[in-house]
Amino acid sequence: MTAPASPSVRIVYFAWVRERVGRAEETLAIPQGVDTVADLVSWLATRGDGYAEAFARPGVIRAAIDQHHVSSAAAIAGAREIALFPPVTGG
Amino acid sequence: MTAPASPSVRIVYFAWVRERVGRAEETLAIPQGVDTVADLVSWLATRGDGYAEAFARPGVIRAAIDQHHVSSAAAIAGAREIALFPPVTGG
Amino acid sequence: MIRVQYEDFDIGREVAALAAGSTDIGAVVTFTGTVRGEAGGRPLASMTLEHYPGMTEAELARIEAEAHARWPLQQTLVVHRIGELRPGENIVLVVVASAHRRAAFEAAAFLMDYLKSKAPFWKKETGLDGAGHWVDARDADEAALASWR
Amino acid sequence: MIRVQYEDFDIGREVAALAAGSTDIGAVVTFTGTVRGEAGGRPLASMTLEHYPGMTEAELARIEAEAHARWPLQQTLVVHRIGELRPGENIVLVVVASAHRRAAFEAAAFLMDYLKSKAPFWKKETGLDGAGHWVDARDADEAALASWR
Repeated sequence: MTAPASPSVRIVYFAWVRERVGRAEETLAIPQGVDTVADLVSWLATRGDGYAEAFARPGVIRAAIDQHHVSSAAAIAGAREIALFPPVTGG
Repeated sequence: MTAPASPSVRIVYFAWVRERVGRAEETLAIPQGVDTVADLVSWLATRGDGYAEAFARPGVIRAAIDQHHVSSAAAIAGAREIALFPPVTGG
Repeated sequence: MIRVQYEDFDIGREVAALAAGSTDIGAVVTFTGTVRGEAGGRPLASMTLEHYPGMTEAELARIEAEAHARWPLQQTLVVHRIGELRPGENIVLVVVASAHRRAAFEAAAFLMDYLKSKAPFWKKETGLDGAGHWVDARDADEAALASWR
Repeated sequence: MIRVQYEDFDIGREVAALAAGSTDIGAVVTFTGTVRGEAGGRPLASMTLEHYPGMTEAELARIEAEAHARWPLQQTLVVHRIGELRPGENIVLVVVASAHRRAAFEAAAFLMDYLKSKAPFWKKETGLDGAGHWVDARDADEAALASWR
């Protein structure tokens, strides 16, 4: 018996999240136990200085899965693209 | 002793009031006892067929004295110009 | 600013003129009223706007001053056409410029509600058959006015 | 209709295109958002708009569909600019055409409130000193959104 392969997901960043992470997008293998947007944000925060800075205040991070707004409690299983960004300020 | 001269007032009509009266304006000597806009409308209604038709429903007639909206109870003493018209429909 | 005129207006040009040189404006709301092609199911040939010269301008200026008293506004413009207008043609333009969108929206709606109930204009519709009909005032316009009190 | 573009827009031309050939429109409301010359007392050199390509259009289309579901509207248009904009320049245009003014006003305000809180755009201000600053979301925008629920 082998563990199932970790699913790969495209992650995109915008505005100051993008600036702090230091990239606009990346494709990552999501570890087991990372099930929700909140889990993903917590995990990303451990990936290095830029990430730590970007996700230091998880409460202000907004997310979209496959281009629909979701809450931090949303499950990420099956997602092809997850976006993380600050509250929007258009208009 | 002579009675005071009847004051002359310019009366202007608009829209279907103007059409029914058959003129856009006239200057009239106002008889004694005609003190308010409502009195004026009642008196005008006695001045002939067109007037009777124009002022048959006094409740829908609106008025302005010297280019300010007034109610039918407004006193006309001192008025230079009195306008009588249907409810406005601009915009 | 108030204008009563026979000529048409260009919304883009009016907004540009109003905002020219200002950098304290963040929001511009315009309202344009146009002649519809039918009235009460009856096709319309034209609509003729009559007004009370002098009082119209005075009343519009009073309405405009009231809007400036209620909201922080950079600029306002009311243009109302008179004469004979065809379906699809412009009747009235209101432009409100403010630092913030809420004030601009509210003041523009207020100006239109007051204009509809207070400014001395009267509309006469002419049908395709040539018959003329003075437009009745709508109770809804009086109700809209009451909501601002 | 939805457009996201670098280029400026002309309000008059957009309204004319939207209303062309229609005689069932009686009321057109536009909202234009522009770059103010200062932010928090600090003079601004420019404002840069970033967006989420694909989701922006999808979200604006959802917002537009919601407006059509709530009010009887003939036409709607949302144009949002991206890239670097100077003080006084246009950022966003909303146009709503309806038979009646109340629906046009309400739908335009609704579209702006939803756009402000839902459409994935982000503004970065650059001061005259060259320092950049991401604009914070305003609590007032979330409150405005809640008022439509």
